[in-house]
Parts: sequence; C-alpha cells; structure tokens
Amino acid sequence: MKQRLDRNTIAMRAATELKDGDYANLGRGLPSLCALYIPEGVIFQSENGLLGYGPLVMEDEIEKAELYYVDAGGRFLTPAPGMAVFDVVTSFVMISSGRLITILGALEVSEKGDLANWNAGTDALGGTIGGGMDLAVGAKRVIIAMEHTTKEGKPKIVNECIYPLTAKECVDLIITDLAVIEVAPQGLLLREVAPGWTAEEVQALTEPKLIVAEGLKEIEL
Amino acid sequence: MKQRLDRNTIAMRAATELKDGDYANLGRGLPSLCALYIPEGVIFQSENGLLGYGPLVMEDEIEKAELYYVDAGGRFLTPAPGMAVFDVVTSFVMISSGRLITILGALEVSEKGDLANWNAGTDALGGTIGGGMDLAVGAKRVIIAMEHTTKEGKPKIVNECIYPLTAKECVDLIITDLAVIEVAPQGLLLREVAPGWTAEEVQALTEPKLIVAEGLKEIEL
Amino acid sequence: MKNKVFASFDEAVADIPDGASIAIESWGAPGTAQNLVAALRRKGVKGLTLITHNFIPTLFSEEEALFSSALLPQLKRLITAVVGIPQLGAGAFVKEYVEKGLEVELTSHGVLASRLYAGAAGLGGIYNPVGVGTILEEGKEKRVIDGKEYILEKPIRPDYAFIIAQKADKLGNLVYRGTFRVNQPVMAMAAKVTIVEANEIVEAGEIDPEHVVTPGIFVDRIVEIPQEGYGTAKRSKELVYRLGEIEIARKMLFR
Amino acid sequence: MKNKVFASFDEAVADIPDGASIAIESWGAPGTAQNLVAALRRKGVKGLTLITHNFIPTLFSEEEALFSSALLPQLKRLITAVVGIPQLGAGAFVKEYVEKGLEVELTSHGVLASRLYAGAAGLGGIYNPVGVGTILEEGKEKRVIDGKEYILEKPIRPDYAFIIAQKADKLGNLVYRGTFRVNQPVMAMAAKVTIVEANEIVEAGEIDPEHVVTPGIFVDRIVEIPQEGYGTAKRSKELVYRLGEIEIARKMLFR
Repeated sequence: MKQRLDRNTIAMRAATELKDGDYANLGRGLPSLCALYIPEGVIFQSENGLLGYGPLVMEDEIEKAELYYVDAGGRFLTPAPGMAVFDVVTSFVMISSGRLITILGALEVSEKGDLANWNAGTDALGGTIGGGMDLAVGAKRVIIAMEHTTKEGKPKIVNECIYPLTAKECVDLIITDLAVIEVAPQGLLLREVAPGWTAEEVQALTEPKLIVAEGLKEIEL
Repeated sequence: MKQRLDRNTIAMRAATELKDGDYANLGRGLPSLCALYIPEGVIFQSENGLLGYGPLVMEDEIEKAELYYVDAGGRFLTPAPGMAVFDVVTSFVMISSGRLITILGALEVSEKGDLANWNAGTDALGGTIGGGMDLAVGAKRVIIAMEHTTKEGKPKIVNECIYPLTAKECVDLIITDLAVIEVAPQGLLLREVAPGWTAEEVQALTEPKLIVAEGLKEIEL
Repeated sequence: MKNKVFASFDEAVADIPDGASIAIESWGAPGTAQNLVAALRRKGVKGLTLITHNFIPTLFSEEEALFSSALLPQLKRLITAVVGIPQLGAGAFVKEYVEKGLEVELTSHGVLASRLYAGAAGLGGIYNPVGVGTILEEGKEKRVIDGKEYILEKPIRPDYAFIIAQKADKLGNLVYRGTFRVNQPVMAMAAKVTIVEANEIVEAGEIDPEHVVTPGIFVDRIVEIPQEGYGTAKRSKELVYRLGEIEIARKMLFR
Repeated sequence: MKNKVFASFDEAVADIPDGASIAIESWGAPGTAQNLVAALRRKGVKGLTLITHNFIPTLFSEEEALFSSALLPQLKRLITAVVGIPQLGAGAFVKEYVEKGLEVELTSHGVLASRLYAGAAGLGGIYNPVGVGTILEEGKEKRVIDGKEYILEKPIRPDYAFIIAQKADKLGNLVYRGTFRVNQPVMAMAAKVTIVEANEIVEAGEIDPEHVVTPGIFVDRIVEIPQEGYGTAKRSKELVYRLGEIEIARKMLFR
C-alpha cells in the first residue's frame, strides 16, 4: 500500500494556507496541530473570547499554566503581547464577520461543500455543536483538514452527507492525507495529490467525480 | 387666574417618583431640571454610554469641564465614584431592559398613553428622534413632566395625538403644572391637582375624560 | 445607596421558585458560579430551565467542584450548545433524565449568544444564517432575505442569571478575568434578576469606569466568595493540577 | 506582523470609491474622526451613504472642527437618528440638499445601534418594537410575536467606518475615552474596512488585554493624529472654551 501523509504533514500543508496578518480559528483534533506549523504573524482566535494568544501549554508543563486563559477546547494558553479578551457576543461577531479563516476537521464533506463534523450518528445527543456551525457559516474561508477515508477505508468526501450537517455549502478547500481539493463552482477540483499518488487513485477513494485541475501537482510543503 | 406650578416645582414633584436605588434617564428640557431634586441614591444613565455620573457642569464653570464626559444633550458631566462607561449597544440594552425609569417631556399625550415629543409638525426633518423612542418603549416606567397646556392654552393631553408619535401606549404617569394623572387600564386617572384647583377646572383644560381617583388630593412635594 | 450585597448564597437564591429559568456560564470550574449552583441544589427547587453554553459532567466529586450540570436532577428543560464531552460519549450522561422527561434544546454557541443579546435588547426575534440545513432549523421559520437563507431565532430572557466575577463594586459594576468572561456579560444583561458571586467586593470607585465590563444596573445581588468557597484562585489551581493527573482530563486538554 | 499603520490620512482613505457607505460617529468634536473626514473632503468622492448617529451642523469654521456633516455636499444618502439641532431649526440645514436629491433615512439611536450589531453579527434582520406606530414603521414589515408588535429592521454593514480612538496598538487594539466611545465599537465591528485615527499609537502589549474595547481584528488601518491635528485634547479643549462663549452653544449645552 502506498504511503499517505501523516497527521502532522496534513497539518503542515494546511498551515501553508495561512500567512502573516491572517486571523485564524483552529478546530479540535487534527486542525489544532496546525498551530505548530503556522507562520509568524498569524493571529489566533478562540471562540470563548481571546484573540492573539501565545502557544498552548504542553502536557508536561501543566504546572506552568495560568488559570485564566483557556481555549475553546479547555487547553491552557500562554498570554502574548497585543492579546485581547472579550465576551462571546463580540467573539461571534468576529466569527460571523468574514474576517477569520478557519481550519476544521470533518466526518464528511459533500460535493457541494456541505460539512458534517459534529455528530457521527443519528442521535442529537451523540455529539456537541459548540461554535462549529457559526465558524462554518461565518468564516471568510473554511479549510478542512482530515484523513481522506474512514478507518474502514470508506470515502469521507461524498455525494451527500449522511451524518447531521454542520453547515451547507460552506467548505472552500479540503486537505487530506491524499490530496488537496478545492470546492469550486463547477465541482470538486483536484489540485494536488500526495507524492506517488495518481489522480485516478485518489478518485477511487472519493465518491463524487473529481475534476483534475490544470497543473495538477504533488503536495509541497 | 389661578396659579400654576412653576417649572421647578413640576420637576420637584416628578423627582419624588424616584427613590434610592432607582436608575433614571432624564429627557431634555423640563425633565433635566429633575436632576436638581432627585433623592440620593438615584443613579443616572445617559444614552451615549454613561451610568452613575455626578452633577452637570454649570454654565458659569465651563472651564472646569472635563473633556471626556458629556451627556446625551452635549452637557458636561462630572465623574462620580462607581461610574461606568460603555458603548451604545450596551446602553440601549439598558434602555430596553426595563431597568430604567425615564422622565420625558411631551408635546402631546393621548388618552391611551401615546406620546408625541419629537416633532411639532408634519415635516420629518423638523425634529430629532435620538434615543427618545427607545426610552419610551423600553423603560420600566415612563413619566411625563410638562406644562398642562400649550402657550396658546390648548390641551396637551388629547384624545389622539396630532403630532408624529414617539411611541404608542407607553406613558405611565403625567405630571403637569396642574395635575398628576395616571394612565390606567380604565382611562386617565386624576390623582392630584395643583393647590387651589378643582378636578372640574383641570378637566376643562384636558381633552379626554378624566376619571377622578378615589382620594384625589393636592399635589404635595 | 441601595444594598445589593447579600450575606450568604442561600439568601441570594431564596426567592427562586420551581419552574424558573436560569442562565449559568459553565466554562470550567473557575468560570462557573459554583457557590450559587450549590445553594440552588440545597434549596432543591424543581422544574428549572437551564440556559448554559457548556453542559458537561463534573469530573470531580461534588465537594471539589460543581458545573452547571450539578443541577441535572432539578431540570425540566436544558438549552445548550455543548452537551457532554465527546470523549466521554457526549450527551449519554443525560439520557436517563431525557427518558424521564427532560427536554433538551440544542443550539450553537453563537446562536445562543445572539439569542441572549436579543433577549437583553428587547427584540422579538432575529434572522440568523447559522444552522440552515441542520437540526437547528427543525420546527423554526426559515426565510430568504436578499437571496440568503435565515432561521428565525427567538430571544432568551432568563428569569435569573448566576454570574461569577473577579471583582464587584458595591453598586454591582463587574470585571471578569481572562477567558472566564465568556457568556457572562450577555447573560447578566438578558436576565430579569442577576445574582453575582465575586472573588472580591470593593467600594464604589475602586474600579476604573473605563474598565467596567458589566455596569451595575444589570446586577441585583452580590455575594463575596469566602476563602474556602468554590472557585477561589487557590482551589481552582488545585483542580488544575489534579486535572493534569487524570487520564481522561488529559485527553480533554490535549486532544 | 502585517503593517496597519498608515503615514497619512489621505493614504488611509485613498481607495474609497464614489458610492461607498461609511459609518462615522459624530458625538461632538472630540468624538469625530475629523482628520479622516477632512481627508475624504479633500479626496472629493461623491454619492456616499453616511451612517451617523448625530448629523449636526458644525458650529465652527472648517479650519477649527469638522463633524460628519462636513461631508454633506458629497452625500447621496444619510442614515441618522439626529438631524440638526432643535434650537437651530433641526434638519432645515439639509433641505437644500434634499431638494437636490439627498435621501434621508431617519432612525432612532437604539435601532441604529441594533442594526449595526445585526450587520456585524451577519444577521438577516431583527424584529425591534421601537418605532411601532411612528414614522419608523413606514415601508417596513410589521409582525406580532407573542402578542407584541415589532418592525423588521435590516442590518447595516457599511463599506467603511471612520473611528477616533484614544489609543491604538500596532495590532489595531483600541481603547476610547469617556463618552466618546459611543457607537464606535459597533461601527468598527460592522464595517468591511475600519480606518482609525488615534491620539496615540503604542506597541503591541502596551494595552492590558482585559481593557481592550475594540479587538485588533476589526481594525484595518491606523493613523496617528499629529500634534496640530483635529481632535487633539488641546484643540478640543480650546473649542470647549469657545463653545462657552457662543450664545447658541450655551443654549445647546444648558437647555
């Protein structure tokens, strides 16, 4: 079996979508790894009311954690110069204002860019909504960072999402361990493939038809 | 001709409606005079984002004015301990929250408690709206302090307002130079008359029918 | 000056009746008005509607920390954006109560914030694009405005809000600390009666007017958190260290 | 760090096209971004929509102070809650322009604030009870919700906001001073591009994170007000004293 990108490499590739001066909100799981690779000058937002914070407190330095700065996932943060604290009304104005780029994980993304990422089942109590729907609707750009297929090998890029939706037609770019795919008006545009993979091989693991972009290339970091 | 209360006495009577712990927003003109008579512990709000300010800077002490505290009428204010500064979104939440009592002036008040106080004509550009509509709709209690009749002697308490409305069915109490009248579910309830005036004499200067309250008394201060 | 300072948490919640609606922030132990939650448990009122962004099980014993979920047995209705912790099976811990009649209304965090704002501002409803095509639109009016779909969301105007502040002056002006500000300012504005527990109560004038976050008009009752009370810096810090030692909590913190 | 600091007011407004919509607070001279207003006059763009709470005539010569009304000849449309000064005949001073085609949309101060919030929050509309039975309801949808009448108000999302701040850091975090905060925070949030003139620009980290009023994400461009510029404390103080000497201004101040 050919090699796929590991989680850190997916995060690394997703991080290249951000540049100095961008404002970013990173979702849980894989997207949160992007923080390790994001270029200087990118400013992070946390939905619970913090902008411009410093690095996460790592697991082995928990005793250094300040009590009063946590992110939306409950992780401790370090303060940084130029940080701002605010309430959630202001925070969700930020999120809805189109001034943020968000990198989110996904269970499924549809051909039209529908996103399902909060609940892997049919029971509404089987997942948590949080601020993900707001981010998916309000962000300037929604980038998905995820594995291309489920653990069972089934496509996560699908014709129609089966799981409960987070938002309709919201995804702009999908970055996986196999490919970089743009959600374009004409359909899903395959822009990059993992080293050693062909467009056909990626298509075989993707439910909707992919349009191979002119200048298709290998994922570079 | 019998004597009517002067403007300061109307303001004094209106001020007795407020007590320690109340939050108040005073309109322009006659209502602003109430500030001179209001008991200690009443806290003033100004729609441009100030709560708990101290006395107005008087005309002859303008050089004492701090630059950064003005009220909604552009008058300079002195700071007071426990004051809070905020933006107008917060200010109009305050105004809409039913936590404020407002004393406003009026051109006309109708039998049902409709208020007209922003425009004495038919031209929309002939008056200024400001925050008066918000106060009239949102306040816990709307008290009107005004002269009972126009300069020409015509009733200002009318069956239907002719001037453009500020808000419908919003007035709770009318305090004039002749009477104190409650806007009650059954109609206008005459509760107090100026010293030496009878209910009939007040009625003669009032367009809608007044209901004389049990225990009608002279205005006391 | 009207006295807003209450001597005990029990007195501060004494008038809360069965069936009341209460907004409580619950962003971790230092962001929850735990002493008021404890008092409401002692009082034992039933049929409550709880509005809380995070409804998550307490990872500690009740003597150590209380989240808003400590009120679970007293609830009739729950409005929340986060029910449970994904790693712990999300909302599974409320199922027993759902079977016994608990109503759960899920929302998103931003929609909750804007509904609380709408309640505070006296609005009748707001058209929000968040939730279109999701379970949030079920049973609600939808409408296209200028070519875009929106859901009509109703304001939330709780009977009470329980707030934890870093500092309160005697007029009720509040400041918070760090990310535990969260929904508290808008909950304080939206509620009919706002009850505050503060780490410190100071005289009027000791908070710079420019730094007040919640102006005193929105605050009805204030109780000072005693040294041994829930939510003090010392106690919260101890919990943080304990949290670092709990495997499941590590997964929460560093997932 | 991306540079938000512009060297001149003219550069900061250089891209504003004919027909743009601009929100400008104008609560007296120290609460108006006068230097940006002056730059926009110099630029001479036409067909503007101005959103301003107070649209009042400048009581001074243009060299002394500029309110938002200094843009009157460049406007196509005006949205305001206060047009003119009652003692000076209210909106009479705009009549000449109305006859030449200026559209004036009157609103109330609170409705303006909530429409700016709605624009900032991406809402499609809000049901506000203020204005029912008044000229504000003309041409708008009305609706009864839970027995009460509301007007459907549309969000305002200006292309630009002109803001005056007491202090800005280089990331754009702002603090204001006293009652000149007013509509500025919500205008900065609602606008697509926010341009700030600040009495002082400081390094990131020099404003306490807890005291930031407008977080830097909402601020695109910052220009420092020069010592001789409009709106400095010295200049504003001089105006205040002059104001004390003008009969009409006295009536304004102490009516």
